[in-house]
Amino acid sequence: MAVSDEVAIDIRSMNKWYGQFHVLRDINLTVYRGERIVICGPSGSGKSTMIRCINALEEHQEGKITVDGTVLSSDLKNIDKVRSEVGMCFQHFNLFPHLTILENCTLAPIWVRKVPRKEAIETAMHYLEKVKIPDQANKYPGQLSGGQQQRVAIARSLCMRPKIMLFDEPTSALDPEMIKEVLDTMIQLAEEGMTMLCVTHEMGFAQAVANRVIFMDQGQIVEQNEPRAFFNNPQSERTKLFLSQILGH
Amino acid sequence: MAVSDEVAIDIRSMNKWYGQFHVLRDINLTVYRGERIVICGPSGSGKSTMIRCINALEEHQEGKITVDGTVLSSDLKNIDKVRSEVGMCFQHFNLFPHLTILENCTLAPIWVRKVPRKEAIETAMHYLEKVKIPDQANKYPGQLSGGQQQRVAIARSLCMRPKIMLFDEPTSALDPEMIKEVLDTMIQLAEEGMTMLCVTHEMGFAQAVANRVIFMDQGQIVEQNEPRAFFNNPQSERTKLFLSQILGH
Amino acid sequence: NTLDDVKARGELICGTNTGLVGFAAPDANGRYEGFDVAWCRAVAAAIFGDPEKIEFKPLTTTNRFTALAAGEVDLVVRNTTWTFTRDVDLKLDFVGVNYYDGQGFMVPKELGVTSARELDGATVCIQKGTTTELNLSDFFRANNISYEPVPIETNAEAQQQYLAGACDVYTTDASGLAATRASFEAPGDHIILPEIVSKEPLGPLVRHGDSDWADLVRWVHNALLAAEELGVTSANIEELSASTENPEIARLLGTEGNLGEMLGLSADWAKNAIKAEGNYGEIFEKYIGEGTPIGLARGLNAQWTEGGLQYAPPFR
Amino acid sequence: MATVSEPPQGGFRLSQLIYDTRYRSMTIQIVTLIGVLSLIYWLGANVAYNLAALGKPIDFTFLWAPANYDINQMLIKYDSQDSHARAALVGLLNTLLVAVLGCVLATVVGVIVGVLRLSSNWLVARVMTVYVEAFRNVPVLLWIVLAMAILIEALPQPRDFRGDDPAASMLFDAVAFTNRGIYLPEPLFTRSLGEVPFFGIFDISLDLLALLAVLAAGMLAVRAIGRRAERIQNATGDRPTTWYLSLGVIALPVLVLLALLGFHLGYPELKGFNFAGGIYLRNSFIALWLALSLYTAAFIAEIVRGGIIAISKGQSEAAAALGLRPNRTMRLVILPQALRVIIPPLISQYLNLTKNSSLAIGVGYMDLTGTLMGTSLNLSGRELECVMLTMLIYLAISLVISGVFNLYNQRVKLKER
Amino acid sequence: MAMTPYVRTRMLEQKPPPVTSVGPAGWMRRNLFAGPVNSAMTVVTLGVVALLLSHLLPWVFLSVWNADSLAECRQIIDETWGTEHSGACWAVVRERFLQLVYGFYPWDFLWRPNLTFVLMLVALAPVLFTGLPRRMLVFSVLYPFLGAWLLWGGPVWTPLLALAGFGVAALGWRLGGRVNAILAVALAVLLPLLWWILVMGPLGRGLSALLPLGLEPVESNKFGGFMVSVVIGMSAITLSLPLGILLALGRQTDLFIVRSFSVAFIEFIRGVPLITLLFVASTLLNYFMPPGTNFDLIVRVIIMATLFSAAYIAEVVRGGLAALPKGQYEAADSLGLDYWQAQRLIIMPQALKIAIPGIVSTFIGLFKDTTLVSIIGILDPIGLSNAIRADSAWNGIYWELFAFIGFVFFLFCFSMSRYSMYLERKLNTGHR
Ligand SMILES: Nc1ncnc2c1ncn2[C@@H]1O[C@H](COP(=O)(O)OP(=O)(O)OP(=O)(O)O)[C@@H](O)[C@H]1O
Ligand SMILES: Nc1ncnc2c1ncn2[C@@H]1O[C@H](COP(=O)(O)OP(=O)(O)OP(=O)(O)O)[C@@H](O)[C@H]1O
Ligand SMILES: [Mg+2]
Ligand SMILES: [Mg+2]
Repeated sequence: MAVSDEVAIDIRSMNKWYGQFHVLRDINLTVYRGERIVICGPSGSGKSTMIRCINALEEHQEGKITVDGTVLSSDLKNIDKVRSEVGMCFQHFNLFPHLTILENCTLAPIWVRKVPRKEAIETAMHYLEKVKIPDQANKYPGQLSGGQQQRVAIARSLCMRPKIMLFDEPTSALDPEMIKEVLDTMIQLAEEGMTMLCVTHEMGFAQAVANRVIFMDQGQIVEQNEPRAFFNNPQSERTKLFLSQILGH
Repeated sequence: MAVSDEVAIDIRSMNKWYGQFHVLRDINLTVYRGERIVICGPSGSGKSTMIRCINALEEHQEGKITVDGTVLSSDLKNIDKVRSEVGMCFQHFNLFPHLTILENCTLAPIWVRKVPRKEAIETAMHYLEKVKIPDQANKYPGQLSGGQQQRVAIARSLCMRPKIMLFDEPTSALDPEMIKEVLDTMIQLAEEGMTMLCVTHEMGFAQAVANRVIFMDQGQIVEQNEPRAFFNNPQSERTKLFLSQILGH
Repeated sequence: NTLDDVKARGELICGTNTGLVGFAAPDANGRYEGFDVAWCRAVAAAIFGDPEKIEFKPLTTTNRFTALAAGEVDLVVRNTTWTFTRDVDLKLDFVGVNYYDGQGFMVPKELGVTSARELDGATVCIQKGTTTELNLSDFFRANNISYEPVPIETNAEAQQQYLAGACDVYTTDASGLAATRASFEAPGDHIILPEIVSKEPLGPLVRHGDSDWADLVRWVHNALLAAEELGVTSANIEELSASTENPEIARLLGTEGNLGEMLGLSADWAKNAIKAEGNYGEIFEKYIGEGTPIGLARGLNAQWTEGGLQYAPPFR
Repeated sequence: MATVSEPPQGGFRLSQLIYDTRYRSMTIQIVTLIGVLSLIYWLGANVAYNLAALGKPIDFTFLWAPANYDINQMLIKYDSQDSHARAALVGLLNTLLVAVLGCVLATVVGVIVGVLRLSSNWLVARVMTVYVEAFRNVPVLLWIVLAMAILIEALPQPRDFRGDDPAASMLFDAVAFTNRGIYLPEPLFTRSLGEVPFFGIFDISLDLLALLAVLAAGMLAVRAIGRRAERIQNATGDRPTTWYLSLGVIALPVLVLLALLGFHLGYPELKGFNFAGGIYLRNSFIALWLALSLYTAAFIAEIVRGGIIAISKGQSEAAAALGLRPNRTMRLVILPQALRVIIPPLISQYLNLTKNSSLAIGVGYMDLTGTLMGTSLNLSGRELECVMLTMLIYLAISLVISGVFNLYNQRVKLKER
Repeated sequence: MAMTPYVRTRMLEQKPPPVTSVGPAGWMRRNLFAGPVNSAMTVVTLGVVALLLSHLLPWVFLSVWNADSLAECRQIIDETWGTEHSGACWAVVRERFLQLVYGFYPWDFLWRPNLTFVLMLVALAPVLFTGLPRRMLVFSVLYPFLGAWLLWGGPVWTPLLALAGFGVAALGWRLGGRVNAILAVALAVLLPLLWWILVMGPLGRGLSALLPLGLEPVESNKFGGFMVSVVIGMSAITLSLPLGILLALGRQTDLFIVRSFSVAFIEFIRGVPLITLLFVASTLLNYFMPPGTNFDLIVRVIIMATLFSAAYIAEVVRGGLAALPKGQYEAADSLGLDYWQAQRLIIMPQALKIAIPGIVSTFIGLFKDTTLVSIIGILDPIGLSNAIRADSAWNGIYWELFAFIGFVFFLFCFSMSRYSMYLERKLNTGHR
């Protein structure tokens, strides 16, 4: 799990507003290739908004976001480029219910990357095997359990061969039994050296794979540190409060 | 948390069918005043149906249910009597979305118990304070979080000053953070000596407050025991299997 | 130029009624038949020598004029009254009168009414959106009596209402009244009052501004009239055209002179037109005359020689 | 470290029109604008050209010329010498009359049928289903024509009331059902207050205004009684019964006023060809009204049923668990919520009914389509003007109805997080 | 009070329910005679139904099927059942059956509308029943061209060349795409327009001269009866679907001008009665066209009906779009699909599926509303019924024709509404 010193994502003085509401305030963050970053913080602190800005699902109003060397601007070509390099997994999986698992996985490669169908299918099967559900390839998302669906969602992103993966609370909509399956998949991904940003409250996961934990509150990055230090020795009062709640029961 | 030897609920050889399907088979259960009973079991085992029979939301076809000395028959008066003694909380809260929190809580006392409005409001505020949301009294249910809504639902039942409370998976539709709020409220209720029947899979809760755990499967009560014994030393094969799944990870 | 268009198209498009007993209605095979329809066929026959080179467009009272103005149909023969405003303001050209009609009233005998002036307070069924509505209003105003109009879209519905007694009086063109009465189970129980309250000259009409085309239709119409006057019938027409002494008949049938050429048609145009459904009298008898269930007398529509108004200008 | 490529600065390139989110939307909008404007221009130019060729420029002056035709049902004074515009107004009022009464009847029938469809009585529920399906699945025009035919064929003609041993007789000597329509007794006042002109367009009866005023006062009083009942309930918990009080407060003043005005009924009488006097509801009106209402009621029934079902399950269980009786549950919990679900589709049914009233043409009811788009159009030959004007009026009616109800909807909308 | 631990040793099997709660007796007690009010309702309803049926059934069944005119009918009824009895004279339906169904379509070519109808069912099948192979959709897409050709006839080249226009559009898109996107869009729009307007006519004539393949042309004023209803209804709904989708998208965008136009169009169309639009078709449309354009009334009605149903479809589709979770859009975006790809591959397939019940109801409504064309002189079933009554043999007949027409409409609409209910149920369970 080596971290290189190439920059994967660079966020400089980024600010974002929803109408009058200042959601993200002066965010500065540099992510190096191969880093695995866990983002946590209370609800409404802007975690989702931040990672959604990284692949331009949300526009930011101020500051500069550079992803893999491409500056996110209003130019659609840049946005397309960034999106095809960055994979994203959502809390509610957002699989396409009218397509089979396999079609879910091959859709973007075929239409965006213009990969021949056969090759796309091979890649898809490869990643489906990786997330351990090759046998479900011809089912529809509605026929799978939540954990399986989330793993498909991960595989779907991987099929675009992204350099960076973003996860927005990938396990919070899952039943406890299924969380483990998904976390295992993510750990495996981490071990292979994927650059990952993950919003999650699974502190076990953070301790196991993250090499940096970021704590956000009120739209700001309040604290960041490596996991051990973060959990054992939080610096800010807010972090302490938050950690006590999370680990409380 | 004393258990008296007065009988609160007595179910004798109760059977119920949905069409041809035999949902509840020969249920025998005696609940004493002050008891806190947790009911668990696999999905479809008839847990909900059983507690819904207790306040006559469902008819049973055979057997006898006595609640607080009143026998449930098709006599509307008896049903009304039982219902005003028994409070119920649903999985999906079922608050009345067109009424404010306060109106939700005062509706039944005013129209069923014929309590003067002022008194009803006082009672409602009392219970809303108890569930720690007096400040939300004039909001509408849609404006509250799930956990808050469930607490309102509990307060709403309590406003009728029931002797018995039924809970049907009160926390299963909630986000993890909110579960705690609701469980805290229920624990508090238990400590005050309310007779409670609770369908739940929160085993922490069961261990903390229940003085009896009932395991149901295929419409039958398969095992009942006090929590420690139930969890540490389940007798039936089915229970063991079930517990291993639930506590698995 | 309409004639060229029609020739190029290979068929005539004729606007007609969606259904009026005796005047125009499709039969079980969908073939249009009737008094008005015969004019369309005659024109088609004059142009093409074939009365079947024709297409019928059923038109309502509302869209008949626009359809003509917009060129959807080449001519309209749809029991349409020739009035000043229609001719002048609506930019239409009436080319003749194929039926002199007038608005009359029909009442059940048992009411004991003998004159339209006794109809004070009566309920009158009336076909909507036609000149009849105006005439009715004028008549009752002029006589200072009141009435209750019941406007109705089609003749069939009017008939139903009248028979059921939902109105006391049915008013429409006298021809229509006669036709309607003829179809009753007991025609004798109803009388048509003597007052004819309006002049309703019905005739074919064409677009304003194409005089050549108007001439063509006008003279086909006149040919049908002249044929009756001259004794040319569909039965003897072949014979006459082969051997006629009468120069007027010869000119009419194209064995002499070049009338057809002047219209831009073949020499035997009128012969074809007459052959299509017969001369005026034959058409009348076939569809609405006394031999038919409709049973109309010639009356005003007799030849001028018989004391009627039908009068064809000379063919020379 | 990777080199960060800066966005290409400077020069505006044409492709930015499509690729740059900032310009892209502008591009699309301007192209649309140009497209639509040129379409409109094209249509307009065609109209201008065609009309010029016909020598019939757009001209609305015909509206002020005498209409020359009579209208049987008129809510305001009209005779054949009045203008086309006034004829159109008469038609418009007839449209509104049948639309309003239609909406009322459709709602009443629809609600009853909708609730009965949920009845636990199998037979009743089934019969209501048959009604709903029969009406929903047959064109409304057919229903209108059929309703007319039934009225004409099934009821006696006025002639039958005549003679010593009439074939038909009046109900209570007051109401005559004939195949020309229904004659009802009319209210008459011996000491009438007279009429006042309303902007010179039509006259309003002062008697009616007085009655409405008293009624309104009665309503206010009923509200006050209701509030008092509520106060008592709030204080003691028991709600006093008030319906007889309310009834009295409404009825008594009205009766007194009627007596003061010298109220009596004018009965229809058979005179000459027809009944005279009384209120005359014409066949065409009744047929249109019934057919539209029953047709729309079938849809409303489904809406009501759907609304109740949508709300009922969890909510009525919760209410039952609290000990509320079914009727109270209905009134306090289900209906207030169901109304919110019901009202938007209900409005679109009202709109449909109003628009369908234009099928009056099928039975000769002289509504807006019968006057402005019917006889006036035929007599004046001004198709473009008449049809456009008719469309605009209908559009205005629709927009007003939906506007008003949207306001209402906004107000009752559920508060969400 | 101590509690006794309890373990069940033997599981109970299913038992049948007590007899009182099942079987016909239990059913009757629960559904017909539960309480006095309920019983009273049952009895009253039974009475009313019996009364209605006792009048209706003899009329319907003691009736005449073979006669040439109304008079003959009446005579047969009087002879068979006596003068008191009034029975239906279904003979008119029998005699005019073909006309009521096909209008004046040439008798020799009846196979064409029949085939069109059958093929329509085939084309609809994959749209309506999602279980069928997706490949059948190709046929559904081609069907409008095939159907139109079968009905109206003419050289086979016309539909083929019209179809080829779309190929030209694709070609333009490809070619232009090589240079840049503006050109691609422009070419994709302009080339097919040029093709249809300029090339298609002469090329078609040339091809028919070379290879005169085709069907006898049938003009649309020969169409009538239910065929006209179905043709207008089906054409309008198929044509309005793409238009409605565009309008729905237009109404949803952030682009102010596009949205305003869409809203204005939708609200205008929905605000006026269909009959006024039909009047526009029958009396005004020619004013709006360049002089000399002259297409027949049915086509004009189809245009108006298309615009009409497009506005309604737009609202239905908008409902479908609104029902889609936002996550679907986001997932599509995050995978890098562009707007049209996302719409085509992700959003529309789902939104349309949700909207199908609504679309079916719109269609039912439109299908019923086709009867209004009788008012502007098209001989649909109602128009024909007037024409038939203008025939002296059937003058005065009334109920039979309307009963028949109503019955057929009922059959069509009822089965369609059942289908849409089935879909709704399926969708509801599918979402859970
Ligand atoms: N579309 C929007 N318009 C306006 N405000 C928004 C919008 N989306 C989010 N917000 C607000 O922005 C803030 C940050 O939201 P965000 O979803 O990023 O929080 P989060 O940290 O991901 O919370 P959670 O843990 O609940 O997912 C919240 O206060 C939210 O209410
Ligand atoms: N209204 C009904 N009609 C027919 N069958 C029903 C009905 N309600 C429930 N059932 C069936 O009865 C059985 C027991 O249902 P019940 O809801 O009591 O189970 P449960 O133990 O509460 O399960 P869960 O944990 O999923 O809530 C299930 O098999 C269910 O399918
Ligand atoms: Mg979030
Ligand atoms: Mg349950």
